[in-house]
Amino acid sequence: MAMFKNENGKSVLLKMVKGIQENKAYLGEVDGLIGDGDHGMNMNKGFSVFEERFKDKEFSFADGLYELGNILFSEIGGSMGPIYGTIFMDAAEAGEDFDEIGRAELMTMLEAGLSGLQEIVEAKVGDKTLVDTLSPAVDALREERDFKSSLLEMKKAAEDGRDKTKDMMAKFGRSARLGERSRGVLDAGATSCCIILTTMADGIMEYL
Amino acid sequence: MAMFKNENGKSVLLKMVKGIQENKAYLGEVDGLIGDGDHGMNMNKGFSVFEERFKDKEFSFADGLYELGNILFSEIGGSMGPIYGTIFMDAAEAGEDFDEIGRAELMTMLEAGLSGLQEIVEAKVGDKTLVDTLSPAVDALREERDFKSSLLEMKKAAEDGRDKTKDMMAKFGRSARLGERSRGVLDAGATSCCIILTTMADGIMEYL
Amino acid sequence: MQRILNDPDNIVDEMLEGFLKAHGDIVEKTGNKRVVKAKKIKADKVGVATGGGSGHKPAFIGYVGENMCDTAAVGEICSSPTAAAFLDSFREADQGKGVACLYGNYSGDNMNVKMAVKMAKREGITVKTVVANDDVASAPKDQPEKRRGVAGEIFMWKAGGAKAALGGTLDEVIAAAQKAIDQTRSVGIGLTPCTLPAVGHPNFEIKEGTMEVGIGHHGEPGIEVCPLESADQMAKRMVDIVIGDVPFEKGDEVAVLVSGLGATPVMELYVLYNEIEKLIGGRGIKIHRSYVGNYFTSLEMMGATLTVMKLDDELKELVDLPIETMGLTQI
Amino acid sequence: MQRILNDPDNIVDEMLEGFLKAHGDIVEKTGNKRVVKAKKIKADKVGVATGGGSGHKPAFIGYVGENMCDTAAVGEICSSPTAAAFLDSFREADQGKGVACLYGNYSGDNMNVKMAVKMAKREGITVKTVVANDDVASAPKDQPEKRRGVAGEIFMWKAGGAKAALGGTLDEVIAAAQKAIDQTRSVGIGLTPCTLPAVGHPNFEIKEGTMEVGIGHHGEPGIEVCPLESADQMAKRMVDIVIGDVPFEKGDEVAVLVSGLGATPVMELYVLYNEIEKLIGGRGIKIHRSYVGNYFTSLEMMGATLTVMKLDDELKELVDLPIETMGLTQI
Ligand SMILES: Nc1ncnc2c1ncn2[C@@H]1O[C@H](COP(=O)(O)OP(=O)(O)O)[C@@H](O)[C@H]1O
Ligand SMILES: Nc1ncnc2c1ncn2[C@@H]1O[C@H](COP(=O)(O)OP(=O)(O)O)[C@@H](O)[C@H]1O
Ligand SMILES: [Mg+2]
Ligand SMILES: [Mg+2]
Ligand SMILES: [Mg+2]
Ligand SMILES: [Mg+2]
Repeated sequence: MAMFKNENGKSVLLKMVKGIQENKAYLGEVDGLIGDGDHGMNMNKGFSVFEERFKDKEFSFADGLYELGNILFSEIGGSMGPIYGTIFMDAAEAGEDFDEIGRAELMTMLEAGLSGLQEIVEAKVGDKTLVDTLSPAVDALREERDFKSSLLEMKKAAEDGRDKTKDMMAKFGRSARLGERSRGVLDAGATSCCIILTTMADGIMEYL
Repeated sequence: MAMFKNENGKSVLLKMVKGIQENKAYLGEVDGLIGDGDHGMNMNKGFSVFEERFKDKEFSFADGLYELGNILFSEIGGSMGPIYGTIFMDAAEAGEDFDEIGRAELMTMLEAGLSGLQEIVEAKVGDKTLVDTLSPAVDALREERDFKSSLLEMKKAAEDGRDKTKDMMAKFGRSARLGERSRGVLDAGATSCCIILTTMADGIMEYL
Repeated sequence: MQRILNDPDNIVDEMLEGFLKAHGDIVEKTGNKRVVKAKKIKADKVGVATGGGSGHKPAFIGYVGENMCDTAAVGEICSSPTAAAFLDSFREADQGKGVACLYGNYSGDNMNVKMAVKMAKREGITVKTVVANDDVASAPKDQPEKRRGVAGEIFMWKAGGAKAALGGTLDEVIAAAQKAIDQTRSVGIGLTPCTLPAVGHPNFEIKEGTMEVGIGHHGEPGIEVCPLESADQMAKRMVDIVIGDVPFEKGDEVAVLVSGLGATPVMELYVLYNEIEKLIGGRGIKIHRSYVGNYFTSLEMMGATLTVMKLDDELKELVDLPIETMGLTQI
Repeated sequence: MQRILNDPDNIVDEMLEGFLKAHGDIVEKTGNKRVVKAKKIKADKVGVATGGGSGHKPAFIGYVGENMCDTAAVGEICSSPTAAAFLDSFREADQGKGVACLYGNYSGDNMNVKMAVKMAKREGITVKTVVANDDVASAPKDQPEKRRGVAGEIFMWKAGGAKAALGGTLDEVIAAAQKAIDQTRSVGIGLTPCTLPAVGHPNFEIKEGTMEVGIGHHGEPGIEVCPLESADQMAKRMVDIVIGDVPFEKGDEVAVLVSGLGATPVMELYVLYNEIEKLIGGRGIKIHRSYVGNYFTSLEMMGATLTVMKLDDELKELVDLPIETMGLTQI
C-alpha cells in the first residue's frame, strides 16, 4: 500500500503555503462579508513568514507543520494563531515519530489537531467555523481504504463541509453577533481550512 | 432725467440678495479652483441673514446697503466681511442724504465704497480681485449720460472687468500664492462683485 | 488607497518604533517588540495589562502610562496579539502582586489571553481578567457574554488602572474594572467603511446616504442600516440605545465619552455631543465628566461612538485620578 | 457626504456649544458667542489672543487654556472671525498689560485683526501682533510676507503663551512668539480633498494615486502634484523642504510636530514620524521634544504636515512649560 515519507514534507508544506497565498484576496473577501476582512491577510502573512524562513531548509512533514503552527501561534496571533497553531502543532506532535505516513497515520495526526482545537474552542460541527471542514475530513479518513482514495474522500468531505457552512448560522467568532444575518455566506475559517486540507492532500498524492 | 428714489431700496437689495443666492454654488466653484471654495457659502450666508432680518421691514437703498454691509462685517467675517462691509457701509454713508439717486449720486456712493476699500486693501486694477470689477464700474458712471444708459455701461464695465481677471495673475488673497498658476480662471470676488453690480443696476432700472 | 505607508506588512512594527520615539517620556520598549510598557510604574502595586489588535489608536498602547495600563500587547491590524505577547506583557507588569488583564471580548483575544494566563500561572504569576463587553448593539441584553468590547474599555482601564495606582489588591482592581465595565454601555454609528492597508480596498460597504447603527470597531455589521440622519437624530438614537440598556435613572451621575471612528472631523463630534448632553440632561442624569475626541478609532472609518458609564463614589474617584498617556492626559 | 451635521449653517455655533459643555474645566464662554476664554488665567499678565476659521480642530479654540492662549475668536469654516470677534477677544484677554494677538497669515484674518487692533486702540487697549508664516511651500523664501501660517502656529502660541505666563512684558511676549515662528518651518502633503459641509462636495481634487506636496490647510494647491509615494519617501521630501529652508545645522536642537490633516489614521502618522526621526537625526540634529497626532487639521482631509522649530535656551524653556488645553495637555 502506498505511503508517503514524512521526510518529504517540504513540497507538501510549500503547496499549502501557495494555496493560502493564492487565495489571500478571496479569503479576505469571504471574511469581509460577515467578519472583519483580515483572514486572508493574516493567514498569508503567517504562511509567507514560514516560507521565507524555511524555503532553504529541509524538513519533515511533521516538523514543517510544527514550525508553521508555531509561527502562527507565536508571531501572528489573532484567532488563527491559537486555532491553526494548535491544530498544526498538535498534529505534528502526534506524527513526529512516523517515518511513513498513510491513511491511519494522517488520521491520527489530524485527529490530534482537532482534539487539541476542541480544548480551546467550544465550536462543534454545525456552528459555522473551520470545525465544519476539519471534523468531516478527519471522519473521511477513518474508513479503511487505500491512501489515495482516502485523500480524495478527505478532500471531498472538506469541500462539502465548507459548503455546508453557507447556510449555517454562526455561533462563534466575530460573525456570531450577526445571528440570522450570518447565513448565506461561507465561513472564512472553513474556507481556508478546506484550502489547507486540499493542498495537503494534493501535495501528498504527488508522492503516491 | 429719470431718477431712482432712495426710499425704493428694498426691491433692489432683494434682487441683489437673489443674485447671490442663485449663484452660491457657482461662486463656490470659482473660488474652489484657486481659493478655498467658500466664497459662495459665506456670501450666501451673509446676504440671506440680511434677507431674513429685513424682509418684513421697509428701508431705503442707502440704509439697506448699510445693514447688509454691517451684517457682512460684524457677523460673517472672512475676507468678505471687511471688504464688502466697507464697500457697502461707506457707499451707504455717502448716499444716506440723497432723496433721489441718479448717475452722479450712484457714482458718489460707489466711489466712496471703492475708496473705503482702498484704505484697507492694497489691491489695484490688474491684481485679480474684485477691484477689477468695481473700479471700471465706477469709471463707467463718470461720463454724463442718461441714468439708464449709465447703468447699462456700468454693467458692461463690470462684466468686462470680471472677464479680464481670467488672464491675470493673482496678487492678493489666497490665490496670490499660486503665482503663475492662478491664471486661467476668474477671480471669485470679481465674479460676485459683478453679480452684485448687475443685479443692483437691474433693480434700479425697474424704477426708471 | 490614499495612505501613508511603506510595506503594509510592516506597518505595525514601524508604527511601534515611531510611537516609542515620540513618547519616550511615557512608554518604553521591552524585550518583546510587540509589548509596550509604561515608563513610570508605581512600585509594589498590582500590574495592569491590556492588549488588542492595531488600527484603533489611541487604543491600546495609547492608554499605557502612569495610573492607567502598565503594559499593552500589540497585535496585527484588527487582530489579537499572540499569546506569547500577552504572556510577556504579564511578566513585565507583574511586581509580585499579580496582574489584572483588562481586554475586549473578541474570540482571538479570548483564546490568546486564556493561553497566556495558563502559561503565566506555570511561572507563578497570578493573572485575573476582566473582559469588556460594553457594545449594546453586538448582542441582546440577555447574552452579555457575546457582546463586544469597544470604547468602554477606556473606562475599564481608567478604573482598574486607578485602583491599582491607589494600592488596591488584585481582587480589588479586578472588582473595580469589572464594576466599571458592568456599568458602561456603548453604541457606534458608522458612516463610511475602512480599508486595511494590506487589503487595499474597503472590506464592507456603507452606501452613501445611509448609516450603519451599531457598527463594530472592525466594521462588523450593526443592528440596522438606515438613511443618513441629522446629528441630532443620531444623538437621540445613540442615547436611546445606551441609556435604554442599563437602568440609568434620574439623579444618576455618569461619565460620557464620545469618540470619532477615525476620519470624522472632531468639530462634528462636538455638534453630536451638544445634543447628547441635552438628551442625557433631559433625563435628569448628571454628566460628571465628559470626553469628546478620537479615543478609540477604526482606521479611517467615519462615524462616532457613544459610551456612558454610571458612576458611584468609587468610580468617580477612579475616573478623576490624574493620568498621563498618549491618548488621554488628565491633570 | 457622510457627515454628522444638522443645518450646515449652524455647525460652528453648535460645535462651540458642545465644546464649551465638554471642556467647562478649561474654557468658558464670553459675552460674544464667537469668543472663547480660558477658565484659569494667571492674574496680572499680558493677554494672549488668537483666532481663525473653523474646521481645523484642535486649532484654534483647542489651544485656549492655562499657559497657552487666553482667548480665541472663532470664524466660519475656513473663514476669518469678524473684526468684532477679534476686538471682543482682545477685551477679554486684556488685564491692563496689553494683548499679544498671535494669528496666521491669511488675507481675511489680516484685515479683521488690523481693524480690531485699531478699534481696541481707541479703547485704550494696546494690541501687538505676530503673524505666523511657517508654511514653506506657500511662497518663496524671499517673500516670507506671503507665506501662510499652518501648524507652526502651535509653537508660536506655546512660546508666546508661556512667556506671558512667566510674567513677560508685552514686548517680551511678542518677541518670544516672533522668534518661535521665525525659527519654525512647516510643509504639508495632501492625499484627499475635504468637503465644506455647506458646499456638499469637495472643492478641489487630488487624484487617486497622486499626492499634493505643499497643500494648504484649506486645500490651497501646493507646489507639486506627484505620484503617491511611500511613507519613507514622503518623510524625506518633507524633511528636505523644511530643513532646507532655514539654516538648521548639525548640533541644533529642535521641536518636531507631525500633524494629521484629519482623516489619516494616527497609526500612519507614527509610521511617518519613525522615518522623519531617522532623517532629522541623520543630519546631526537633536529632537528635544516631539508631537505626533491630529494637532491642526483640515476637516476630513487625508495627509500630514511636518513642522520643525529650532530651539535656543529660551524657546526650550517655553516649549517645556506645562499646559492644559483640549488640543494639548503637557505635564
Ligand atoms: N471561537 C471560535 N471557535 C471556532 N472557530 C473560530 C472561533 N473564532 C473564530 N473562528 C474561526 O476563525 C475564522 C476567522 O478568522 P480570522 O478572520 O483570521 O480571525 P478574526 O475573526 O479574529 O478576524 C472564522 O471564520 C472561524 O472559522
Ligand atoms: N487682500 C485682498 N485684496 C483685495 N481683494 C481680496 C483680498 N483678499 C481676498 N480678496 C477677494 O476676496 C475673494 C475671496 O473671497 P472669499 O473666498 O470669500 O474669502 P477667503 O479668500 O478668505 O476664503 C478673492 O477672489 C478676492 O477677490
Ligand atoms: Mg477576520
Ligand atoms: Mg474663499
Ligand atoms: Mg481580525
Ligand atoms: Mg475662506
